[in-house]
Parts: sequence; structure tokens; C-alpha cells
Amino acid sequence: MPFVIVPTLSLRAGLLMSAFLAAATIPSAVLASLVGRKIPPLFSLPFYGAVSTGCVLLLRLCVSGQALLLEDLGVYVPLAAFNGMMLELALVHPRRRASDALHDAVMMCFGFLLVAAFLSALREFLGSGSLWGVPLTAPIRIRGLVLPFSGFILIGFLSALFRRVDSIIIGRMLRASRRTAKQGGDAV
Amino acid sequence: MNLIVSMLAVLVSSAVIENLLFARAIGADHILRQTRSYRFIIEFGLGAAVISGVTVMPLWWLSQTFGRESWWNYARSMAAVLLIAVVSLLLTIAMAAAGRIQRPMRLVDQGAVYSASLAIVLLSLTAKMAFLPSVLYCFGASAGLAAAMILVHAGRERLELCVLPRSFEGLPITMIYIGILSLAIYGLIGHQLPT
Amino acid sequence: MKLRTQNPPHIRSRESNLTMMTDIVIATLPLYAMAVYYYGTRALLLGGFGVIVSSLADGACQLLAGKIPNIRDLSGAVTGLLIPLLLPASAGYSMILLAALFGIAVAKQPFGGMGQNIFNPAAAGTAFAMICWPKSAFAYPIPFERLPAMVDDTVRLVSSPAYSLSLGGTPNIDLLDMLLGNVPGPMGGTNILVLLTCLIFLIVRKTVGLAMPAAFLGGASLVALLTPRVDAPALTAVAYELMSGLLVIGAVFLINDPVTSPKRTLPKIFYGFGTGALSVAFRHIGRYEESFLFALLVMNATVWIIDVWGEHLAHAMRRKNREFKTNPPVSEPAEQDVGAAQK
Amino acid sequence: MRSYPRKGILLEQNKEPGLSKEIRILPALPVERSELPGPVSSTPDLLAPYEIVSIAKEANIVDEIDGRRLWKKLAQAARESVSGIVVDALDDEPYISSQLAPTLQFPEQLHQGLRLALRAIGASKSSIEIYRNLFDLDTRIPSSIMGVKVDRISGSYPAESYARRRMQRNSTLVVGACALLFLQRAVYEGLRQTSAFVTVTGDCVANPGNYEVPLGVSAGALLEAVGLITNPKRVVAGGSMTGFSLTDPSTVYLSQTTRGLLAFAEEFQDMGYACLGCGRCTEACPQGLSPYFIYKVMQSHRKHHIELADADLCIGCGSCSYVCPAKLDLAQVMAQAAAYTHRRQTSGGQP
Repeated sequence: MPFVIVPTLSLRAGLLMSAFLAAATIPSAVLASLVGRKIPPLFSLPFYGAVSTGCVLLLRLCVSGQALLLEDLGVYVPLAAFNGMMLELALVHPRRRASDALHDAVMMCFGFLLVAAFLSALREFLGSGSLWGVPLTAPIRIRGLVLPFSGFILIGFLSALFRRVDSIIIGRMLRASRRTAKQGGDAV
Repeated sequence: MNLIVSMLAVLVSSAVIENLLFARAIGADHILRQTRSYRFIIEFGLGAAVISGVTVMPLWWLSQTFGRESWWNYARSMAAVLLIAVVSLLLTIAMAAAGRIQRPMRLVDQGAVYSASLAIVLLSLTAKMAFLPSVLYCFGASAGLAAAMILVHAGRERLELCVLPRSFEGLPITMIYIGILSLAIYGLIGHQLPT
Repeated sequence: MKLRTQNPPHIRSRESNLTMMTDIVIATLPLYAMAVYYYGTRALLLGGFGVIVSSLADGACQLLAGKIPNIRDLSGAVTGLLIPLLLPASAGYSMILLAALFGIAVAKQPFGGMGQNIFNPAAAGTAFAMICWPKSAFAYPIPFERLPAMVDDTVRLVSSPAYSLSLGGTPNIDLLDMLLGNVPGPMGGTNILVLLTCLIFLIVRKTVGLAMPAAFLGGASLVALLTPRVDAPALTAVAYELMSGLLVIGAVFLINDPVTSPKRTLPKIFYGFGTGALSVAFRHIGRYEESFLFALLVMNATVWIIDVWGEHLAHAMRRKNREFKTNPPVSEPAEQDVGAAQK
Repeated sequence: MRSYPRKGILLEQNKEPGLSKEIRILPALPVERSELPGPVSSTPDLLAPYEIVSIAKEANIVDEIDGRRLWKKLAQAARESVSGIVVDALDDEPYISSQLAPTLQFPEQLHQGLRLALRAIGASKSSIEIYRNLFDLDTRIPSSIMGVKVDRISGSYPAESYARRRMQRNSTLVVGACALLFLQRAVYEGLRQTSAFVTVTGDCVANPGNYEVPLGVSAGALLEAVGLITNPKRVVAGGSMTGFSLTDPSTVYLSQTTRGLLAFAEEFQDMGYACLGCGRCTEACPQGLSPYFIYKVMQSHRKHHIELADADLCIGCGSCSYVCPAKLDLAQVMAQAAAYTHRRQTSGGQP
């Protein structure tokens, strides 16, 4: 959650952030599915933390060319090791099979990627009037968007929107299922 | 006297101005699940304060020694993670020995404490302060985090009494609440750095 | 004949939401009159624009939430009336628009709308506008200079006494001008005498209580007295602090917002005092010259804690007080036969 | 002069023109006399207490303030040897003056009845309680009636219940004025209680006033006899604050405790207001409760802090509903909250 709220100021930063999260989440999730049951719970947290930190640092070594971007992300790069998704997948309920774990982790990271891309694009375009570093002419400049509070508020509205859409879709499905059930009843 | 004033300034700035939750959204996703009671929040803040405050001491010394080298950037966070693990293990053992643990903390809560203290330690190291201020920074930051969580918890209690639009219940309205609060604190203080 | 039953009591007071809101609207009208006197008809344009935008946004959000907008509910209009008064008279329409939209669609309706919002919509919207456009939100036109409907660069904008106070200098304006509002400042926040008259009107109409504004001004002046920012005689410094910025209009309209303030008397006093003290204290620290709105929002978040604390207090007092402990005598079942004829 | 409750609301008492008119018996509804068996004692001042109590029992007199039989109250008071009698004639509810009017118009009978009751319970002290905040009266209220001190109860609306509770606490018997009048009739004239004093008023009533009507008459018949200007939308039996509204007046019959019958032309329509949180109910509540808080808590799913609000202390005076600018039915919510709290307490925390 913090990673999508604060550092997604520009599209590049958002994408890089999600890459870091993926690097932190996927290996530890797979590892948890493989050796999770052998580790006593007291040591599991340090273990996964060390693993994901290692992966994050590797990725950072790879992208160390982007000094400015890394400067933007700042403290969130090492923090990405302890994100909610990793804790969720590795600690709370680790999957039985590695394939499931991989699937879940990839799906979660993809969802995060979508949200982060949308938010960062919006904030970069309206907040600082550019997109992927290319300066554009925004209809209106809302500088408040680059501040953390707008990140909170945008997340709130985005999730509310998703929930609304979900409820609509579920309602449709319910009605459809009821209709089919009724037809089945007529048939029988 | 000057010393005391400067220490107070460090405490206040770490607690209010660079508030972990409102300025950096750290702990935002843990708040949603885990603020069950004020007591838990107090435990959370105390744990974060102790762990980060103890961890920052050797790290500060290490960063003084190896601060120049380029590899330290990478080694720092790894060392922080490992040290925090050790310290929290020691803390758990000590509390168990003292018999102060009624029920062990859930792993997710431990993870929350971990990430919070990791963030505090790294921030206090990046601030490049003297030794005592950086320790105080840890205490102030965890106190500020606990205070912010208490505010948010009170807001959630108040929101339970409202008839919210259905799609806003739970996470969205809490996020909006934190957002407006963070706006207010930003305007009150004036300058925050979003990193 | 068949009649509809209805629960007691069978007589109701004449006061209603409509009358309370109408009182607040009436109280804002003199401020608009003064604004027209100082800045020309642009003030009316801003006010009307704000009212239209916020009322429309309110109705639209209620429709989205699946409710029927209530004609008698003037709260959106009140928000729209207050927002231009908190901003300079040279504020752009886009600023008013975004402030009203933020206030209604973010700070009010997601929380359940009328009567359930935690944060004051007008304060939240204006704070958002101040943070987004600090330059134009803190540069004020000079009184008695007619503003065109569309403000462009030709309009001369100056800073307000609050700004020079925040720099630590004494504004070279005599207090009488500040009382009469003949100083650059927020559109409705400068003319102190009119504001105090509105406050008296509202208190006489019993729409607002005396406790909160008094405690607010008291807390503000206490902190201003303890930590003066200007090297002037103490009372002069306090007067400057109180009359600069949004303190007085806040004491009239924003503090007394019934939705976002505590209910019992002692919590009301605590809340008002805290808000005043906070808003003056953070004038020292904050970057912006005006910190009242932000302090108000922060205090709004603590209202629930204050209220529960007040309930605890009242609970303890009921415990202590013998007269309240005794329940009314319950009538024994043997006597029900007499009343049975009625049922 | 005592003044309670501390809080509460000040209502405008529309007692005129009902109060100053003399109490009449409607020709359409005559009150039939039913004699008691046995002769009327020629020297009522020499009756023994048990005789007075038995006469009250024979005459079937009911105290109109709480619906208890008068002889039960007298016997209990005699057993507990209370110090004195307070005649309850304070009508603090608007429109209602069915105790005040008889007190002002039959002073001698009231005084004789009071003497009888005093002797029945063997007490000496006595006083008459009348509400103080009656502004729009045509008649002035004397400072003493036949040598009995008149005690003006000031304070705002739910003063009657407070006065009653205060009296009961310091062991004084509270008796309604009408009950004393009927006791006097039973002893001096040997009559059963076959009638009651009822205030018939409201903006639909042709000639409002206090009437002595026979028991068992339906409310509709009484309204017809008194005369209606227009067809009422609401008919209320009892007080204007605490009475209950009738669906069909022709099927509701008057009893000794029916003190008023109000017929209003207009009915409240729902304005669709929401709670503003103005806190007026909290200022008005005489018990020091916070109806706002209780309303909010009852709205929520899991009711935090409900035991904090002491909803079971509500006396149902209806002040909160009266002052509410959003026209919410707060009294109903308070009743529900009281029931909920009671269930919670009885079932040990879990309703």
C-alpha cells in the first residue's frame, strides 16, 4: 500500500516500483511454497525478509543506471522487501504447490502494476504536466496531486470504483443465474 | 539547554512533521487490518520504538565506518533487516522470560512491526544525524506512528456510526479519511518531502 | 373515522434544519454586501458560482448514492457560500470550482452526506485549494479597486497583514482599518465588525451556542499573548493576531458547524480552545500564513475521541448524582385494568 | 421555591381558553349518580381512618396521576406512616388543565377531601403543587387555597415526574386533586366515582374547556358532544407530550386516568431531514442523557458504548423529539435503546 501511494509520482517510478515489488514477492512466495513447512515460525520472518531483500538489492544493482529514479523512490526500495503481498503470500497462508504460489504472486504483482501505472500516469500528467518524462500541456495543473494525501484519496476512490463495478457485475451474474435457474425450473 | 531544545526539535519533527503514516504512508495497509484496539496500537508503537531504537545504534556506527564505500548502499538495508531480526528475537525471548506475553503476536503483525522499524531505521540513517538524535528520531517516529494510528482508529470507530454508501465502506473511506488528515497536517506544517 | 397514529410528543418546536440553514445563509449576506462594497460585483459572481457548483455536485453525488436530493437541504449551498469568503476576491473560478468539488465529493458525500461528514466541507475544499495554488490563494487585491469579472495580470495583488506577521514584522495598518476590513485579505475574513454582528445574530437566534466561539477566541488570544510574533504592546499584538487571517470568520461559521463539532458543553469548550490554540501556535511553524483551516481539520478528526470522553464524564456524573439514578416508578400490574379501557 | 429539573425545555402552555371557563357537564353526556349503600355520615369529621379508607374502596376512586386505587394508596401510606400529603395539581403539559381547573373552582370540596385523606393516613402536613411557568393565564393563582399553602413548582417541562419522584423520596403521599374531590363527594354525599375531569381542546374543538364526563364514554362521542369545527387529522388521548394518538376515536373509551383529549387539524409530514448533530436534544434531556449519541449508536451495527449512554434512565418525556430540528422520532429511538440496554444487562452483556 505505501508503495502505490507515495512514490508513484511519475510513470517510470510507478513501473520501477512495481518491478521491485515483483522482485520481492515472487521468489519468496515460491520459496515459501517449497520449504515453508520446514521453517519454524519464529525464524520464518527474518528468513523471507533476507531473501526478498537480496532479490530487491539484485534488481537495484541491475537498474543502478537510473540514479534519479532511484533517488525518487528513495527509502521505498529497501522497504519493498516487506510489502503486504509478500507477507500475505509467504507467511499468512502459503500455497501448497509452487505453481499456485507462482500464479498468485504474478497475478498480485500484475494487479499492482495496473493500479500503479494508472495512478502514476494520472499524477504525472495532472500534477507535473508531463508523461514518461515528455512534457505535455495538461488542461489544468493540480500541484496537490504530487503530495501524498492525494495518493491516499485517489486510492480510496479507485477502490470504491472497483467495488462498485464488482457489485454491478456480481449483481448481473446473480440475476443471470436466477434467470437460468427459473428457466431450468420451467423445463423441469 | 540548547542540547535539550535540539533534542526536542528532533523528537517533534520526527513525530509530527515527518509522520510515518501521513507523510510516508508507512503502515497504511497494516492499519486496515490490525488496529483492533488502542492497546494493540500502544504495543505496536512500543515494539517499533524499542526494536528500531536498539537497532539503529550498531547501524549508526557501521554507517560511520563504511559510509564512504559504494557497496554500503546495498549492505545497509540487508544489515538492517538482519539486525532487526536479531533484536526482535531477543526482545521476544526477553518478554517470554519475563512472562509478559499472554498471546504471541501474529506473524503479520510481526511483519508490520518489522517493516515499520525498518523504515524508521533507514530514515534515521539517511537523515545523517549525530548518534543521540538518530536514536531519538526512532523513538519520536514510532510515537508519531502510534499517535497517527490512534487517530485513524478513532476515525474508523466514528465511521461505524455513519450510514456510508455501500461501495465506500471499509478501505476506501478509511483511505479518504487518512488522505484528508494528511492534507491537514501537510498544510499545518508546510513542508514535507514525499520520499 | 380512520386516523394515522403517531408517536408522542404531539407538538413540535418550529425550528427545523431549514430554519437553521437559512439563518447561516442570512448571516453570510452582509459579508457579501461588504465584499461588493470593497471589490465590486465580482464577489457576487464568485458566490453564485460557488453555490451553483456545490449544490449541483451535492445533488449529483446523492443521485449516485441512490438517494433523492432534498430541496430543503441547504447544506451544499452553505458550503458554496462559505468557500469564496475564505479565499481572496481575486480567486479564479477554477479554484472555486475545485474547492467546492473537493469539499462536496471528497469530504462530505463519501462519508454519507448531510450530517455525517467528519470534516467540514468548506474548510477541506478551501484547504485543498490553498495547497494547490498557494500563490494565488495568498495574494489579495486591494480594497476599493473594482475587480473585473475575469481577473488577469493587470490586477494589482498584494500580501495580507497575516503574511507580514508571519515574517515577524508589524503591519503598518491601524486597528480601526482592520476592524472595518479596509485591509487586503480574504474576501469575508477582514471586516471584523460585520462578522461579530453576524455572530451575535446567530447566537440570538440560538442557531449557534456561545461556548465554542468564546473558547476558540480565548484559546487563540491566550497563545498569541504567550508567544507574540511582533514587537508591539502585548494587547496590540494579540489584536493583530486575532484580526489577521481567518480566525474571526472561522469563529463565526466554521467552528460552529454543528455536524463536525462535539455535542456537550465541556467538550465544546475543549474543542474550541484546542482549535484556537493550535491554529495560532502553528502560525509560528507552518509555511503558510494561514493555519486555521488545517488546524480545524485536524481537530475535526479528534472530535469523536472528545465526544466519547464527554460521554464518560456525563456517565460518571450520573453515577455520582443521586437524583438522576432513580428511575420513574413503574406501575404495578394490578393497576393495568384501569388503563386497559384505553388500550 | 424548588426548581427542577435542571435542564428540560420551556414550553408555551396553551391552557387558555380552557382553564378560565367553568367546568361543565355536557347535556349530551349526563353523569348518573350511583349512591353508596348505607347512610351518609352526618358528622364526616368524626370518621375513623379505616372508615374513610373503606368508603374510598366502596366508591371505587382511582387516582388520576398514576391510575392506582385511592384506598390502596391511603392504606399503604397509613402503614408507612408518611409525614404529609401533596396535592398534585401541576399541569405542566401544554393544553392540559384538568387538575388545575377543579382545584381553582372547587376549593372547599378539595379542602374537605384533603382533610379526610390526612385523617385517613394520620398525617398533618399538606400542600398543593401548581406549575409556575404558566404565562398566558387569565385567572391568577392564589398563594393559598383555604389555608393550604400553594407550592409553585418552577422549572421547565418534565417537572411533574420530577416533583412526584422527589415527594416519594422524602416520604410524602402524592394524591391527585380530582381523586380528593371524588373522595369528598363519596364521604359527604355518598356517591361513587362515575365521572372524570377531562380537558377537551385543540384547534378543531369548537368550545374548548374542562368537562366532567361519565366514565366509559368513547372519545369520539365526547368530541361530538363538545363540537368540532373541522374533522381532526390527529386525536390524542392524554397529555400533548406523553399521550398516545388514536386511530379510531369511536372505539377508545375514557377512564379515570384520561386527563385530556386533543384534536388537531394538521398532521406532521416527513420533511426528509437528516440528523444535523446540533446537540439540542443533549441540551434538552432532563436526565442528562445524550439522545444524539444514543441515536448514532443505535444506528450502527455493533453497538459500541451503548452501556455508556445509560439509555435505561430515559423517562420518556419526549423533550428530545420536541426540540429536534430534523423532526426525528428520538423518543422512539430512546425507548428502543432502553429496551436494548435492559436486554443486554439481563442477558449478561450479550443481547
